[in-house]
Amino acid sequence: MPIELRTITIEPLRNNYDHLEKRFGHKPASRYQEASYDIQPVENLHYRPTWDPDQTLYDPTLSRIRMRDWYDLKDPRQLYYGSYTQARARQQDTEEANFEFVESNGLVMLMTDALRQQALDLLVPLRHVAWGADQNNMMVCGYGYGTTFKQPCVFYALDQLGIAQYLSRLGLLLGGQDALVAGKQAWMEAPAWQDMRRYVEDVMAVRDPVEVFVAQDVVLDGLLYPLVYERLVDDLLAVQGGTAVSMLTQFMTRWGAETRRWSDSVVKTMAAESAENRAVLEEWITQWGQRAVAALAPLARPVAVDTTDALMTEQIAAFAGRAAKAGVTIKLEH
Amino acid sequence: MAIIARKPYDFPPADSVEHYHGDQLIYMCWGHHLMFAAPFMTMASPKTSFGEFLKTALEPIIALDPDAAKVDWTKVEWTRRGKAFKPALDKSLQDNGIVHKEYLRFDTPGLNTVCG
Amino acid sequence: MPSNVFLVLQSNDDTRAIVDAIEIDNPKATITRQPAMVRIDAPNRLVVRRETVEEQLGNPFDLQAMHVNLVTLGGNVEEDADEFALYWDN
Amino acid sequence: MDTKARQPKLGLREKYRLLTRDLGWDPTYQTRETLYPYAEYEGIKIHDWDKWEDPFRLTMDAYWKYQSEKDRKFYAILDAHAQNNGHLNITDARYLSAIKLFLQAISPGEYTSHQGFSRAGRELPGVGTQVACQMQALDELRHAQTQIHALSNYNRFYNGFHAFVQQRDRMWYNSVPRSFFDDAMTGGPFEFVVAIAFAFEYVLTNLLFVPFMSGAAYNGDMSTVTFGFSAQSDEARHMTLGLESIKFLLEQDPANVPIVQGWLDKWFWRGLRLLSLVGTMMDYMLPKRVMSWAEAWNIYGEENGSALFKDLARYGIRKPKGWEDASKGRDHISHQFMLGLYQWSFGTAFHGWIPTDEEFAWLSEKYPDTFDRYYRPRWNELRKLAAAGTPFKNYGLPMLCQTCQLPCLFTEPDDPTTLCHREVEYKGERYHFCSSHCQEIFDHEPEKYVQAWLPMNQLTQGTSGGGGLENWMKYVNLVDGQDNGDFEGSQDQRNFAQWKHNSVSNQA
Repeated sequence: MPIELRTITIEPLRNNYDHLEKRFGHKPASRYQEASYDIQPVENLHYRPTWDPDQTLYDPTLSRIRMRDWYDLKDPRQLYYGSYTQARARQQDTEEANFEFVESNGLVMLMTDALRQQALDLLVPLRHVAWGADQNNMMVCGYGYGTTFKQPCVFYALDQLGIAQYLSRLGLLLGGQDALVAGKQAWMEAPAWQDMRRYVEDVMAVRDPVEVFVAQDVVLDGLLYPLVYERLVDDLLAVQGGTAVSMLTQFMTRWGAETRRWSDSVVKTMAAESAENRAVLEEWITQWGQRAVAALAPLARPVAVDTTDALMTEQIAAFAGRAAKAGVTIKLEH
Repeated sequence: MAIIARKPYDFPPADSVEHYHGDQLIYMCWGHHLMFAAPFMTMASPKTSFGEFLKTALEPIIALDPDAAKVDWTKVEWTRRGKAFKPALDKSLQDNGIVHKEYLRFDTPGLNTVCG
Repeated sequence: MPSNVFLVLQSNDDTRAIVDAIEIDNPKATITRQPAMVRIDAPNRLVVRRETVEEQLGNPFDLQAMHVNLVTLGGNVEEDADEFALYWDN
Repeated sequence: MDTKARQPKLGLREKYRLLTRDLGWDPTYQTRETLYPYAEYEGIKIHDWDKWEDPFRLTMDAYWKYQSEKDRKFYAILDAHAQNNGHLNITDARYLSAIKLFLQAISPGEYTSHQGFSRAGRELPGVGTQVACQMQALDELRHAQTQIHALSNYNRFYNGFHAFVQQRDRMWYNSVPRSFFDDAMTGGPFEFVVAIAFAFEYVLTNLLFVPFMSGAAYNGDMSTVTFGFSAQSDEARHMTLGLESIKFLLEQDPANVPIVQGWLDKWFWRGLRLLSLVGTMMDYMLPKRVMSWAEAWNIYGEENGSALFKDLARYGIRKPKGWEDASKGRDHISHQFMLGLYQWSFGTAFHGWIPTDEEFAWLSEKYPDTFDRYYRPRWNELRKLAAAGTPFKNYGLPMLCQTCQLPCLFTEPDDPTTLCHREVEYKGERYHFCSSHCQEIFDHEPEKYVQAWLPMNQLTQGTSGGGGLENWMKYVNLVDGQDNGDFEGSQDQRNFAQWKHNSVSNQA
């Protein structure tokens, strides 16, 4: 005889909220869908902004990119707040364990001064790049349209704050407070960093939220993360005895790979929407891409030395390949 | 006082009279009759006579109050813009000077069955 | 007349030691237990000391972990690794 | 080379400074004005952003750790609630009216806050302030999402929840919270932070959440208690951001004081008007009561507010202008509001009802000076009409306040028998208000409030579905006969009784 554990079975009146049934039919929706779709106000906005009366409070025309439905831009990772913090807490645990391991085993002492200096020169000023990326993504989240597009950007922004903090801790661990001072000085004054700083400041001056997303997340981070964390740190520094550094940047390596899946998919959907969108994306990715390549090469040179040019060519090809998969043809020079 | 904004800031009201297809809004408040939680918003053509307006737009909605049937419109005390007001029942709203979004309060002394 | 600062915590096993510690360190505090929460009022100043919580708990405790069970507070906040304080300046 | 020996160990404060403040820099390729274009026009003068104090010093690693812990707990309880028909544990399905109103009116406000803090987190050019605003932006997204998740299960079994998204933009009473948050967001970044983080979160949020969550606990609604407490655990941070922002602005320049005072006057009153919804939930909608609105106002408004403003007096800040009128309205607003909701319940996506005798007794005990004298006679009349089979439905559209957008249903501060009314003429148009303070808010920025999308004034233009009640109901996704009307005889009432019965008997 079967045993009924539930006290009663009640037939629900409906499976979900009206707006989700309209989009996805009468089946129960996922937590991601419930948390994201249609939750931004759309109509009957009350007042014009005093900070810019030409705009409406939620204004899809701030961008040159046009979408019939901005909710087409979904996040393949399906992150909403709950799943986002769970994922980052796990990664944070690993990263914390890595810091702990490097510190308690004195791994930093095993590196040569020269190697340690190389790592500091490359990585410490990047904490300012990360802070720029944080602000740029807050801009996209604040002024973009449609929650499925904007929500990943607030996650991205705070991730970049986390990364800036890991890079600061890395600097403190490898070179103490002086390393942070030196890193900031390089960021402000060293010729090798000036194209990069100009890039970041120029992106911060852009007020088209999708262009900011493209210039920062797609282009700059799309080139920077594979180049710096996968090639310069994990390959080049690691083989010279810098495994410790590679452990301390593991969060960034994995995070870069994870977020590229999202940003690539956004570009793909936008490009597939219309020829006009594709043309705008091509223009942005080419222009910003060219500048990003020029800004990154001098940072790679002290670590990659003779192989810098080959490395840049390889990275450009990989980047253009990803863009092509997303439906955007670009050609960058090095 | 004027708004502080980064650029010229001037937008039309969302409920100006041209949105009402020839009609206008009139707000009506029955003094000391708080069974009706708030003043009413009514709508009528400015050419309607005041008496006709009371009959068609106001009487049906105040009928729920036990005092409604006892109201004698000729004895009602009217207030407009804080001052006593004597509307002519046979003249149009317009000719009574009642503009779009005018607020009129009427008191019926002696009638206070529920909210004494 | 001093103004009261206050702290409201969820009432559960995690906060038992915190409330006990507050009672020890703040003799003037009044503790009111309500359904699902505990309210603590004190004239002008209230302090949660990490050391006292740890003694009550028998384990290390990070004051930032208190946020998980915090419902609300009133007063200026001052927090470092050893102490979480609420105060009014008047 | 031993770096550890060379470097002194960093204190928590110093380390936090290096991990946040030190990330910023002075731009040279672009001007500060280009990168932070909205930072100055409000007239607020900041001389030194470094003077900003962050009391909690939360870094992202700790943020992820603690927030994920909270969310793990939250979703575990939510899953259990759904699996065990937790909705049958509530005291009565009538209770759900409060929760429906919450999802329709308050949760969208959480999302709007998320948007506003995202903008403030980008526009305010001080790293410490930016980081605090950014974390709050993320938290507010969390609140919107946990609320939608928590109430999703009720939506499956009860009416009135299903169209909260459409109703956010279209339902008449939701224009009260919508215009509130739109107002804050269309102000500059400083006004936004003062409005939401200080006036709303610090001065008023305790009145909203704490009694409301206790109410949920009293009424067996574990899922609301859980999202409520979970959200509240972030509030301590938000309230502190609010208080620190105010102190920072006041300390930076004496010229900021009158600007801030003006914002406090405005936002205290706007917030209070918004919260009159909550007073009504507390006094009328909870089958099992926690405390009255009057008691909550005494504790969280009067007592705590007085302590706060005493503390701020040294900066030259006084209590908000509307404070006295708020106290005078304490014993009236919930009754006036509920009487309105009852007579307009054909147009609300939750149920209204007439209180029971037992509830009358509670109300007259909690409001000895006002209930029996002013409100019981009206309820008695409504009862008489309902008993006669002609329940009182007020089909007259209410006049709305141009500023707060509530029906003008509140009485004069010193005369509870006369509806309060103020009016002004501006550029040839007439505008009406529920109170002196709402009129004053309009007078300061008439260019803003003339744009207000007043639902009743739109309905009569035929823009809300094409005119007529039936079209309007379609426009707001209101299912007539299910979502609205009297709780007595509703589908929610019948279903709940049936399911509850089945769960303790051997049927089905």
